[in-house]
Amino acid sequence: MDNSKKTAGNLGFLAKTSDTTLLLSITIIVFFLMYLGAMIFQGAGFLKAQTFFNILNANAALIVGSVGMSIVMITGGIDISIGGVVALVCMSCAVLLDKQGGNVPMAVLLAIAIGLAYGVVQGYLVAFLDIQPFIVSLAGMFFARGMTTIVNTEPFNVANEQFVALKNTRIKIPFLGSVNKKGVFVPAYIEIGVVIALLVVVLFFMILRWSKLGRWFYAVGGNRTSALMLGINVKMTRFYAHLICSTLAGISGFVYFLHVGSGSASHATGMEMNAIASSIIGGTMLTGGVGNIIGTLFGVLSLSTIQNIVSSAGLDQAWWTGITIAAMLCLFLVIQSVIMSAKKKALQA
Amino acid sequence: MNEEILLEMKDIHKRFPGVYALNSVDFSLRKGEVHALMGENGAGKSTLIKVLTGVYTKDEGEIRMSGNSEALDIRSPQDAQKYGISTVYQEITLCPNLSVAENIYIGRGSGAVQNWKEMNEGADKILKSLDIPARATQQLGSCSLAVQQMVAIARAVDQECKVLILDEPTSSLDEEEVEKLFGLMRDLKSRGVGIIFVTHFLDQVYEICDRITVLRDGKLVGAYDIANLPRVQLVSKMLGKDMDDLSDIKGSAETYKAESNMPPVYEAEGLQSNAGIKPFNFHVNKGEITGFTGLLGSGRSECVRAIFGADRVIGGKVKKNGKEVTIKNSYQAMKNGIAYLPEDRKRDGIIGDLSIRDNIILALQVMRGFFKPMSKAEAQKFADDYIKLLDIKTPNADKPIGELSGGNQQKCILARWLLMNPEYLILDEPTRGIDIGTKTDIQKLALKLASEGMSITFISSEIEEMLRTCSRMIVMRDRRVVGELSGNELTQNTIMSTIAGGSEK
Amino acid sequence: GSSSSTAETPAASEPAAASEAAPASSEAAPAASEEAAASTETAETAPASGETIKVGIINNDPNESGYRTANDKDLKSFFTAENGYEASFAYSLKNDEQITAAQKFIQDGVDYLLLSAADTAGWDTVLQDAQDAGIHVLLFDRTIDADESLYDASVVSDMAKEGETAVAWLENQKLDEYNIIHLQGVMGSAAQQGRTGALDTKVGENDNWKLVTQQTAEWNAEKAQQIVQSVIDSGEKFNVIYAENDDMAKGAVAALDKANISHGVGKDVIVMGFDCNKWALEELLAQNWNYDGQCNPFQATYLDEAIKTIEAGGTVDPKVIIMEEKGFDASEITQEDVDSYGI
Amino acid sequence: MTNLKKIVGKQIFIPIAALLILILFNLCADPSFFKITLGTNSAGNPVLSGYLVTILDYGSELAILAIGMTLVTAASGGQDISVGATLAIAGSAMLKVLCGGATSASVMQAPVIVALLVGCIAAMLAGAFNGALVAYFRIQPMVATLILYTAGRSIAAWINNNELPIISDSAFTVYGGFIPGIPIPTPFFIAALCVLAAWCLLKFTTIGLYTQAVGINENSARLNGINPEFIKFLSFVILGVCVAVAALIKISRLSTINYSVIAKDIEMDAILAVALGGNALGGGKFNLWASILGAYVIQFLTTTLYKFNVQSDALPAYKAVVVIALVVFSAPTVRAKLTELSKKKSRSVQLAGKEAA
Ligand SMILES: Nc1ncnc2c1ncn2[C@@H]1O[C@H](COP(=O)(O)OP(=O)(O)OP(=O)(O)O)[C@@H](O)[C@H]1O
Ligand SMILES: Nc1ncnc2c1ncn2[C@@H]1O[C@H](COP(=O)(O)OP(=O)(O)OP(=O)(O)O)[C@@H](O)[C@H]1O
Ligand SMILES: [Mg+2]
Ligand SMILES: [Mg+2]
Repeated sequence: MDNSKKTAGNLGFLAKTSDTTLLLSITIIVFFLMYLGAMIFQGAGFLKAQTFFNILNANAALIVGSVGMSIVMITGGIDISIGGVVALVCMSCAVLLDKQGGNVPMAVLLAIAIGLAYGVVQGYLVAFLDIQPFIVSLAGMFFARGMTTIVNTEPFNVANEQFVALKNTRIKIPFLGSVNKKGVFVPAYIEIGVVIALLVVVLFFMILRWSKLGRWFYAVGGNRTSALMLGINVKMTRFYAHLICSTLAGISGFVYFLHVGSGSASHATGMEMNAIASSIIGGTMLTGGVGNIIGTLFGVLSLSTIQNIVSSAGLDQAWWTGITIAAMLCLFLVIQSVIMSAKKKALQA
Repeated sequence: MNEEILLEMKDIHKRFPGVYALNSVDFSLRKGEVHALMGENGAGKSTLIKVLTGVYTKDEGEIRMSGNSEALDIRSPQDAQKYGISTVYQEITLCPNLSVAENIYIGRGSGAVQNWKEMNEGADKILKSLDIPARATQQLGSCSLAVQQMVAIARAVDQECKVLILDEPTSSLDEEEVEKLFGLMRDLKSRGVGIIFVTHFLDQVYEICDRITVLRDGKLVGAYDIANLPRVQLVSKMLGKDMDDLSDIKGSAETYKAESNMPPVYEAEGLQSNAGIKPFNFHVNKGEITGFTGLLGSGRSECVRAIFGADRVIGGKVKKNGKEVTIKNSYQAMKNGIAYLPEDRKRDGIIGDLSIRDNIILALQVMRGFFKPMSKAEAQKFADDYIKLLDIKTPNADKPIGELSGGNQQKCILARWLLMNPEYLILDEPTRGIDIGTKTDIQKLALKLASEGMSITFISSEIEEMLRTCSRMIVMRDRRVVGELSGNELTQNTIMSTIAGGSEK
Repeated sequence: GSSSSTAETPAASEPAAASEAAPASSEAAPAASEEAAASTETAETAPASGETIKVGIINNDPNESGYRTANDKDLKSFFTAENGYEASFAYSLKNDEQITAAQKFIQDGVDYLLLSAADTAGWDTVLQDAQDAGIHVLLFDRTIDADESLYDASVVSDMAKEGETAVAWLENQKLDEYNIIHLQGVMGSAAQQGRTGALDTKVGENDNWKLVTQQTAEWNAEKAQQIVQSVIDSGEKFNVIYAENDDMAKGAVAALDKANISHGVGKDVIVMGFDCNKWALEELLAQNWNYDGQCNPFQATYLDEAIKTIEAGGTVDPKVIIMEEKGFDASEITQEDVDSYGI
Repeated sequence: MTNLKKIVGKQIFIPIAALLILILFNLCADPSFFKITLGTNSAGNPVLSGYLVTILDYGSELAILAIGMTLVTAASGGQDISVGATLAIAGSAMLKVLCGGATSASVMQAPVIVALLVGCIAAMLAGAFNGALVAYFRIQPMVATLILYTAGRSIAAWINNNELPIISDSAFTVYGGFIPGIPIPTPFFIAALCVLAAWCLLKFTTIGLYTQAVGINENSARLNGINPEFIKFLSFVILGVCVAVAALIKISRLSTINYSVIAKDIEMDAILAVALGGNALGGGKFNLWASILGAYVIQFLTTTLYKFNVQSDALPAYKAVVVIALVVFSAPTVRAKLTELSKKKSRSVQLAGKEAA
């Protein structure tokens, strides 16, 4: 009896925090703890700023894709086609640049166009014909993967000079550099993709927070019937969510393309799962109505930090990689779940 | 009174699979009037409203509003809002994941940008003016049902509307809040707003309404001025037959109450759940009807939920027929012959997509066990029996329960528990949203079951209803049992004063 | 350019290790460990600086195939502390994950980066970074599509030649008609391109060579089985199965067995595979299959040699070490072959 | 007429219609698709062959998985995406038992039933893990199963220490091939047995009712004495059993396993089967038979595409188009619109008739 009261007292602050804020704080705190732990126990690379920037460089595309995923998830949907769209965009842009004599602006347009087209079709099917988003986007994924090999079967590097120049552009952050083995000072850097990704994060954070459409996403995800009766155009809202998600998938495809500089049917396999995992780690609920773009950013960072820690831990057997990543993911989710249920209890008391 | 017609619905038809929900219904609303829409459960009231607000598309008919020369084409609640129609629906339709302020403002107004500061200030003002105990920034889901209902009302009245629709807004409000609501309605009325008001409380109708439209079985019975339609006539118009006098039950109840000196069926000592009620003692005798009474949020529901093991039980001793038993979850309670009709039927009662049949047999099936499924024929028979017994309006037992009208859903849940044939039946607000005819039926049924030896706990927000049925009442305040009344003490006055803390026993 | 297997799908049959030593010794695996033992001695003397050499090894997931398992084992048993190495391993079948791992190794400050790339494309930037940071890059097993200056050595094999050997063998069978089911690996992988190229050329040149179907089964036995099943169901005639690795050949044979189509030496259908998995060679020995192209995954000693050369201040020349490969004919194979070449 | 309407309104109509369309298409395109021939196999036993037999054969694993996936979907309102990975674990465990721990064996080192049991235990443990996360920790199914999706194939490799065991005992090929003397592929019988078991489960227990109740409204299910956590947990464990059985067929087909590609993406097909069966992926009501039929529809489609020699890496694109066409056709909103249209037509026909009279 006393016990329950005490915990209720201690957990009182949980009851006051909204789901979104609470989940966001969990993610950010766990991320910093994890990174700190890696710096202390693994040292070496983690002490250099560039390691962190490399996480950003490598995951810029994932960040962009996850933002879209979060938005769809906030409206209570899901989109597992984004990895496929990324591959399709990479391959199409690669063919355009290398074999059709296109230039970079054309490639950007093509990427966005593919994303938009995907968004329109999937959005229409989901929102207006009321077909389950999982199935629509599953078919979307199949289609994109198949289409990629139809566009071009073999993977290849893009040699287009304009593109290569853009790809190799690095934004240097001199004061965060480090001295390398040769004793040469190397400034830290980020790639163009990171800038795009961060812009996307800020833009959509603002849209979700300060635009009516953004709030509609939450309302529709919270309770679709209620949202309808509150005078929200539920169909259009869901349509926009898918449109945004797929368009971002297209942009994500271009960012990915900028990072790897090649087209391949196997690009971004499993990216949708990483995006879903990142969103969830960042505090977005698959059931809809709860989520935050900043959280998603930290979700991506957390997930890839886990991968980084595992990959430089020097595990002696390959299978430990998969198992360790999964175990850490599991731990993360359980922590999240335990805190959320503690909150529920605090609410009841 | 202003005679100008504000809204006119003509020859409205709406069919659902197997149900002709609205059959050529006409309805008109004048400026500055409160218009009651009356009818039994399943008469089509909510459907008419949903057709008007574009939730359902009508099959035939037209809707006109003054100021528009053409018939309105309302395809969505958004359209309805545009025409100045604002609505409080029967089931609370807000988003639990958003803040109170957002629930008040979302989906309204133009512009693409959300101004939080303005919104929160506006919401706080509204909340204050209506005395709603909630903060603007609070997540709606963390508010009680009553507060949510008030927020829905606040949202509706805050809109610059010409027509305000209230579909059973008072069913989860207490008297004070009902008064507040009526004050608001009068205010709006004086400003020329037309109000459509659906309720099953006749008192409220006669207190505030100007005109009444009666529906029966999806057809229009007629529209009347309140002065020309005395209660008895209203009831007989709704039911389509003459109704027995209400005092009838009261008599039978009193005769019955005399013989309640039976052994206890259920006893609890220091019972406590994690839902926050203080430990309490309670017993109920064989064939006795007890009641829990108190203000909204005083913990009545939590008490009975603790008895049934619906919340996590964290302390106390329980005896069933004198023998100590453990009741930690619903299954154990059911095994001990206890049944519980929950107050929030949408959340805790119905299983929306399942058929009426499956919903009715569910509890009995669980009692029988995992490896003894009921045959379909048997289930069908049970379902048919209770559809007849409780007069559930449905074409057949295969219809998903979610498609029934609110009141009929409630009857199905009642049927579910009756079918289990419990020793001890707990009814938490069993008459909420139930039409007047059925209400008395349920009260009668409770008395009849008690006279056959069933123990019953009856909770209702209407004290009269409790007085009519209960022979002993537990009074609650602030989640604590503060008194017990029986026999001669059972009058409205003593109860009220005990609730208020005047004469604590 | 030439490319090797793509990320998602495992490339089961890969080119293998440096040539000369393996055929000479009777048992390949022990050969590796003998070498290991030999270099233990050198290791004691070699690190004159008294430092262990830090290597970061990026490989494909070892459970993708028998070839890869053997390859990983070889590397693991060689790059040990006793031999003067401190090795970190990273495994992935995804190119971007491999690139991330490479960047991590660069930040961790390894001395050597050993790389078997999942995908040929996309490596120039990160290898440039490695070079800038003074890290030597050695490729093994798979080439990449990047400038040669970006790496110090590359231990790979000639895929096209593997294909040519196989096709030449097939031509030698002197069939009247060649109706071939061609099961390809993951499209665009070096192994697929090499092994497909030779066959395509031959089919183009000869009228009596016909491809009944040419499909990618992505190194996957299940897919191969379905593809062959479909051909059988269609009733089309075929007498050769040219599978670009052993797994796919196995899948194909499973479908043949089900439909009672005889295969092997002197039977209706000729079965060809690549990789020289031990079990595949046993099939050859039992005359159930006809041909298997060799693949030798034991590359560690050659990488070591290259590292020693670089440590001593030299350069590896020639940069690209190409290995000779053998093909086995069921009518000639011996138990000894199975033991020494099976992986 | 009304009978027809009744059938059309039913859920199972969706996969049936899909199947009919595919059959019709093949009839028009090339009737030889339906040819079935009786031959003898290498052991001299009679076997049937032809595209239809292939469909029954290769669709079986999917049908078995669809049973479990339907239950999981109904109870938890989410999907298990770790099916393929779990299948690898079960298969790996089975092969370890069958080979007696060695990397290859020419005779089975243990009876198949023991191996199946071990596989079942492994897969049920995996299912229990998923189930516990979903039911007791309230993690959303897709994310909870993401953990095993990531780790499963690594665990499978770990069980056999990265070896790829091979078993060359012809007695073992029976489960993915033919029982001597019976011309119909064994997987079909195994699938039929599973369907029978599922039928018994639904018939002799209340699991159907409980699962739907939990899936639709957990709160009221709990208040009616059902333990929602346990029902969800159970559904994942049952899926585990299905996975183990499917794993037996899969490893028997090739007598070996490849951890990273065995049953690759099969979870997506299983989910698709559930959806093609017209079941809501958000949980609640379900129709098991429709899912099973959905599984065979998918195999029918795949086989059809193979027959027309579609490049296998481009095959998903064609599959996607057909799937979308099917779900659009079966979407309630579209069907409602279609019936409205036909009604209008018949009404105008009636009107015209009246005017004429
Ligand atoms: N979505 C629906 N699908 C099918 N039938 C429906 C649907 N909604 C309502 N009905 C049917 O229409 C009839 C009228 O229902 P409605 O909800 O309008 O009644 P009501 O007058 O509001 O009753 P109550 O007082 O119980 O709320 C009922 O018979 C109900 O079963
Ligand atoms: N301080 C509070 N904070 C949050 N919720 C509260 C608080 N007080 C009451 N509630 C909620 O209000 C609701 C009403 O409580 P309860 O059901 O016990 O009251 P009741 O007496 O049965 O009234 P009624 O059934 O008429 O609503 C409960 O769901 C409870 O969670
Ligand atoms: Mg109603
Ligand atoms: Mg209550």
